[in-house]
Amino acid sequence: MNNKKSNNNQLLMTLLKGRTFIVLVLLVIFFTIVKGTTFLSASTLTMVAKHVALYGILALGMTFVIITGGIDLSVGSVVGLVGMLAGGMIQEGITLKFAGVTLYFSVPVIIITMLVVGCIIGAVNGLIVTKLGVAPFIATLGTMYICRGFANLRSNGATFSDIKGYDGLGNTGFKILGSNIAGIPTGVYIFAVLAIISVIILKKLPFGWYVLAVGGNEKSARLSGIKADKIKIIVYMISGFCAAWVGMINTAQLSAAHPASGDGWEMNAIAATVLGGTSMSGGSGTIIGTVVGAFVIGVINDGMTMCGVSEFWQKVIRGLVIILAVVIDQTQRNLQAKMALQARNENK
Amino acid sequence: MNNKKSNNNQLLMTLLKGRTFIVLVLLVIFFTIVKGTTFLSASTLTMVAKHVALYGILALGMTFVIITGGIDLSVGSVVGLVGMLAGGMIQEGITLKFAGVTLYFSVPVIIITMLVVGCIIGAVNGLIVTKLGVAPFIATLGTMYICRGFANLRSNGATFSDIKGYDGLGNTGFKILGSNIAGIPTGVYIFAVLAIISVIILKKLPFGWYVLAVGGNEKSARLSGIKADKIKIIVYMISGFCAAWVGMINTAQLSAAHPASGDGWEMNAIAATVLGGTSMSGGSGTIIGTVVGAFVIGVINDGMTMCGVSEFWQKVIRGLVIILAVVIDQTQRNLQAKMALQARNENK
Amino acid sequence: EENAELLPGGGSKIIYCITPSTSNPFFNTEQVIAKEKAEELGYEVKCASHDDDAATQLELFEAAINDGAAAIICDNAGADASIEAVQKAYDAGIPTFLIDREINQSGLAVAQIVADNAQGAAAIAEVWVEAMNYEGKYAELLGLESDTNCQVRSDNYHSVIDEYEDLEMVAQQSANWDQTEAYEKTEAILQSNPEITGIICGNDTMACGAVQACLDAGRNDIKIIGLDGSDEANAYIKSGDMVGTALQQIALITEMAVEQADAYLNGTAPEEEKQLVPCVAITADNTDCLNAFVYTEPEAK
Amino acid sequence: MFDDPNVVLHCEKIDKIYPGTKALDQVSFDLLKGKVNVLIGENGAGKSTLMKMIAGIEQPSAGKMYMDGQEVYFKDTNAARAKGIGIIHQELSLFPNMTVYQNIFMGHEKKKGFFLDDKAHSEGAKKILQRLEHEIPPETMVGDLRVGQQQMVEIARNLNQDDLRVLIMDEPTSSLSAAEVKVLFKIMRELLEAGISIVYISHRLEEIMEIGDHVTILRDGKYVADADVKDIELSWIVENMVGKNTQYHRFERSIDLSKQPKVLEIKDMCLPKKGGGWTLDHVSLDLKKGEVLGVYGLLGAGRSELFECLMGLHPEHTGDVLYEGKKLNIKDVAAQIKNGFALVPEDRQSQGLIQTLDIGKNTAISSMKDYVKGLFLDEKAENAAVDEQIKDIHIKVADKRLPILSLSGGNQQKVVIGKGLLTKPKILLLDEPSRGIDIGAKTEVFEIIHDLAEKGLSIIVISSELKEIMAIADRIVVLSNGKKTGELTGDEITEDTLVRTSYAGLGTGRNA
Ligand SMILES: Nc1ncnc2c1ncn2[C@@H]1O[C@H](COP(=O)(O)OP(=O)(O)OP(=O)(O)O)[C@@H](O)[C@H]1O
Ligand SMILES: Nc1ncnc2c1ncn2[C@@H]1O[C@H](COP(=O)(O)OP(=O)(O)OP(=O)(O)O)[C@@H](O)[C@H]1O
Ligand SMILES: O[C@@H]1[C@H](O)[C@H](O)CO[C@H]1O
Ligand SMILES: [Mg+2]
Ligand SMILES: [Mg+2]
Repeated sequence: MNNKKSNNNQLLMTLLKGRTFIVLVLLVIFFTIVKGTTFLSASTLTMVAKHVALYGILALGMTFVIITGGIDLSVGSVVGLVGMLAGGMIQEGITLKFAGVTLYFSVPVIIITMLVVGCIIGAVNGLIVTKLGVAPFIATLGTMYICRGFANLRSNGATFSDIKGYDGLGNTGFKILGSNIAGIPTGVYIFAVLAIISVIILKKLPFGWYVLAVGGNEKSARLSGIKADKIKIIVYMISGFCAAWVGMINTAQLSAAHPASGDGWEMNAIAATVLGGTSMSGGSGTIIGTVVGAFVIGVINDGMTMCGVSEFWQKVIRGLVIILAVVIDQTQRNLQAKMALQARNENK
Repeated sequence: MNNKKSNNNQLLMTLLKGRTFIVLVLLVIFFTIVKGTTFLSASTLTMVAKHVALYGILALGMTFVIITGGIDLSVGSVVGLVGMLAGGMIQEGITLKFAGVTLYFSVPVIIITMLVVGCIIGAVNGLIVTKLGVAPFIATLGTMYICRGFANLRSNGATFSDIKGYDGLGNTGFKILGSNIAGIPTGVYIFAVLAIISVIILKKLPFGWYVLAVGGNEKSARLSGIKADKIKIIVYMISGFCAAWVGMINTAQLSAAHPASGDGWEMNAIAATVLGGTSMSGGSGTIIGTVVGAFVIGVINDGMTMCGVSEFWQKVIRGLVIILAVVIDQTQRNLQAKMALQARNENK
Repeated sequence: EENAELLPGGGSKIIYCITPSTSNPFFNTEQVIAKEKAEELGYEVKCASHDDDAATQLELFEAAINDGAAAIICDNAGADASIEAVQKAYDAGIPTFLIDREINQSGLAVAQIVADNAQGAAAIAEVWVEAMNYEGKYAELLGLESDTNCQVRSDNYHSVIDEYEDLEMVAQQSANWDQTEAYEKTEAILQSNPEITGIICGNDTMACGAVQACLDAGRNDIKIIGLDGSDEANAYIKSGDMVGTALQQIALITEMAVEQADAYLNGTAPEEEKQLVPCVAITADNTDCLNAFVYTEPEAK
Repeated sequence: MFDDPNVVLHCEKIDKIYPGTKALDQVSFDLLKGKVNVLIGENGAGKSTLMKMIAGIEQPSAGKMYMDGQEVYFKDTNAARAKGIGIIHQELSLFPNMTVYQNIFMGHEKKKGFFLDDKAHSEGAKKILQRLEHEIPPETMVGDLRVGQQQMVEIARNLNQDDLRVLIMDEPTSSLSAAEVKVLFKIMRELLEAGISIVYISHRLEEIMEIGDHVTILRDGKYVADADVKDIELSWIVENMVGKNTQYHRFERSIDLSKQPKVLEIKDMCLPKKGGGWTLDHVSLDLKKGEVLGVYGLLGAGRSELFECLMGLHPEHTGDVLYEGKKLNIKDVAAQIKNGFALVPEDRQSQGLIQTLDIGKNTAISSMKDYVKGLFLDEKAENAAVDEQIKDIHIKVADKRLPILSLSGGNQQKVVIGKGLLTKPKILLLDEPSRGIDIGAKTEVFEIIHDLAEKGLSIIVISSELKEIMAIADRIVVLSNGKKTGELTGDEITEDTLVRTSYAGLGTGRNA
């Protein structure tokens, strides 16, 4: 057997597996050439990572949802709602009218409460999709409006500003979610941890198999004893959970909660997920891909801003890159499949 | 055979076929009770129809796209882009630098040009979906950004105002698209005509059945000799064509072209389509249903405004209605299927 | 006879207050004040938001006309794109009172009571130029570029700033009036142009985002201004993180609009259609005078 | 009560009512221990439904089930599986997006602590596949496998269960080759030895005589008869299934084919395989007017691809196709339909039907253009054509506006044939037209084929079933591994030659 050829093929295969990663590398090289080495500096990269973290985290949850063949349009609104609820809990506490007391909560309690809120909204999405049989696009479009409405109703449209709590009330420290730890933004840590957990869930736990199975062939999954409805509900909960993190990080970064926050972010999350190779028709996708996809979007956004590209051209270029990256991904995927087949035939 | 029972069943069946229509009637009754008979006045209904026409026309095109199993997120941006191009053509004409002349076009020429533009954008969507194999959601998300970018670039963000042309230039009369003819808004006529044409296309031309077939089972459709790619490209062209009409009507109504026009309208169009019973997974849908769905959204919007419901509660209610209407539709559909099956067995 | 020229209104005692989305406190104030004031004067008030979509605005106007509104108070969705809506109301005999933003047509609205954006921008730019010590590099965050106020403010900032040769703009980006976007864009600009010492922002929402980004980057040397006079911006001015803002006295403006509407419906038209309400430059010196878009003169306190 | 040691599971008067249908009507059934329990009956007799009750996929409307003398109730598949009941579904229920080992272990994953133990999965899968004599690399994506291999994976999934007591096999051989069926039978015998009881459902009667121990016959949701295989003959089964004896008879032709002109010539048709080699390797054949040409071969021999090339689905093929002596420029399906070709594809559900359209539209969709008057569809003309077609080939429909899925499998197949015929083809290509339909429907389909040929239509039929192809075809071409390895007429057509030539194209690597 021709060993060298086989080695070459391996190399090519590895490269091909990196699909979107190549796009990312090309983008970085491009911006480095245009902007000079500032673009490759640690601080720029940290900044990009910080921005990426926001829709990257959304995209992690979205990946699970899209793998099951669903979609979650509500995440942007959940970001806004959670921000408002967290902001409100810190600034105003929760007043129990009947008892005449106002309760202030410590930051860990607030964080946990918000994550629970995210999960509950996700569960509602999941229930509407599974039990009421509404198409995911419509179900989450509905909850998108509803959550945005409630985000605004929380303060009647007002912003909670200067969110830092009061030492006397024992609710300070929320800002940590939006600041740096050892020079690296907290959001980036959270993104990293959530990404690792996601990889483990998808690759190392039976649940991950079930997610792929439900997306690949729901009927077979049911016949294999997998509770498809339960799996779907959980993926929407994961998505809501991720959105809750983003809602808090965003609020902490701005030190302010604005009810319109997160508007339209679902599209960034979906784009990142699909750029990362997750198929919109369900059944396949990887977390690493999604992370790379999120970075592609982040690098374009920040790169263009740093190059002074106008808002309008940014829109055009973003659209082109989304389409091109998916086309490249697809072409490479086909090539890869072809090579796999070839390898199989040669081994016969 | 029990004749009476069978008659009862027929009645129930007819009612069930009206599905969303029932929701619409209930809404109208509700608002009439709350608002008094002003809501049922000819002028209010004309107004509602005028408002419905805009996303109703978008929804017509969307229905074709969704029946084939696709989606078109770009329509809102096409509305904006077409508006800017039409506005620009009237206000500034087209300057041929090399010849040193500026050409002004008559309104019919402008209308036709805009419709061609809509079709071209649709064709691009269709080509990206079919020839490059990009998922419709992503392909049209990309063109959505691109079109919005170009809409802004056309005037660098500025608005074309007071669009009425100059008698001397022979380009007056555009306003007719946005005014009334015999007391009824032109948009409503256009909506009606396009709806009728759509019904004919979907039910009376082979093309319509090909659309339904491609959405029902693409592979079978291909093997039946249907050129699925061609059909898909055409449905996106229809969608672009409809969006171009809306872009022009909107511009004419406002006598101004604003580059942000149409932002987010795709969601209204999709909601109307799905409320009308078109399935997001393709293969089934009717134009009548879509028209009724568009009216449901229109009645809610205008009804709530006239009842003084706040912006935020409107969001919440809109979300709830979307989900509920789809649930009702689905429940009735299941019931109907069950009854059809029963009827078949009784006839045996 | 003068009365004969007045628009009669739609017959009801309903005043419609149509504004951009009230998730911006600025517009929320408009609706709150309009409601308070008009109810006090015996009107029913219906508030609605056009979300900066001119088509939606037209729909809302039509709903108001259908509803027989007595008058419409509106913060519009675009100087050109809104003319048609106001025209519609005019044709239906309903008086419109524009607040905050003007339209490029006179004779349609009964009143256009707007904050003097040009004056305000210039005034706060003066403050900023001084704070910059007449030199240095700076960046500008624009609002939504299709919004007229965006251009007016930018032009007037520059009418002042461009007089000084040593002030050099090295980056200009749109953040679409949005806080998160302003935050991220500022971070990106700080990366590519760390030498900047000032940022001028088209409104306070963006200024707040920029302030937070600078604080997070440890850059409290950067001089930032905004425009609006929101309480959030005011807090940053107090803490010294922001140089200043120009208050658009929107509470006052809205009150004027309601009062003029009431007077108009009772037979007295305002003398002038265009009424400019001056902006007040808010700096560390007068932060205490500002609350909820209401400016209380220091001596009155 | 019911603790007969020879019975693993007893069903007592089971009813299953679907909205409007009684799929099972008071069916009692003994599942004998350590035996191959054959279940047989026409399409829609209720075989799969009964098995769904036993496997916990659905629950009976009435009636009880007993195991080990105790009443059992399976509220889902997990409950049945806990009692050691496994099922190989009639329709493949695999995950094409996942690997072979993931498919095999789905639902009973091996774990190390919290985490999946993929090494154990991979090794386990390898072992099971070895046993099935299909050494597919466990990391391969199932979607990349041939249907036959997928069927093996489906089987492997069930062998993987440790505490297996009952294995239900619902038509496991419908897409297996003769050699693969042999392997399967070997495994079944091993399972029996290990004390596992098997339920076996198939429409291939010869198989039943070979592997079955005890036969139970269902008709119209009711129990009809049961007997030990050793006591009965094929004709007994057929009689009980349909109520009358219908063996295939060889169709007699009234036209003298030797005098008929050639309508179709295929010369050196080649289709490269993705990644090297040939799916079709210089295949030449011809077809006479009014002839029924059979194409026999093993699974994956390239028969379907031959049809696909003729229909313009593989523009990359080489070689000439001549219609009545004129070379055809094969562009796409639409053009080929115009050229007089019609295809009835092998997979009815995924390639033949449009499930969202009604019976009438499914029949008319290919020939829709013929009913256009001016710009519009002339519904009268369309209905007339459809009605005539329905009558011509005896499709049993109450109302052509009913959903297509309301028809039985056999009638669905007739609709697909009718759709092809409405395009007024000169050449009809039938790919496994009898797959998955019962013996009554099969006979009808063959009669239709015969009648059409008598009327002068030229037909090519692919079939994997020897008896069928021998009964229907005037001449048989055998493909093996993409090559034409035989062409048989008249007395040359024997089971023996057919089987031998079908292996002739395989290299020495595979044993016949
Ligand atoms: N989910 C369902 N809803 C309604 N009717 C059903 C359903 N499943 C099966 N049936 C009906 O029940 C009857 C029995 O079907 P079943 O699948 O058990 O037949 P079968 O003997 O396995 O046939 P085949 O040989 O074609 O596999 C048929 O009339 C079928 O149409
Ligand atoms: N999409 C594909 N990609 C790669 N190889 C394929 C593809 N489709 C078919 N093949 C290969 O082509 C060969 C011929 O397959 P084909 O389906 O024509 O066989 P067949 O004789 O019709 O068998 P049957 O219909 O009984 O399954 C097989 O080796 C198969 O694996
Ligand atoms: O004047 C308003 C406010 O500045 C707001 O923040 C954005 O829109 C402008 O028109
Ligand atoms: Mg069956
Ligand atoms: Mg085949």
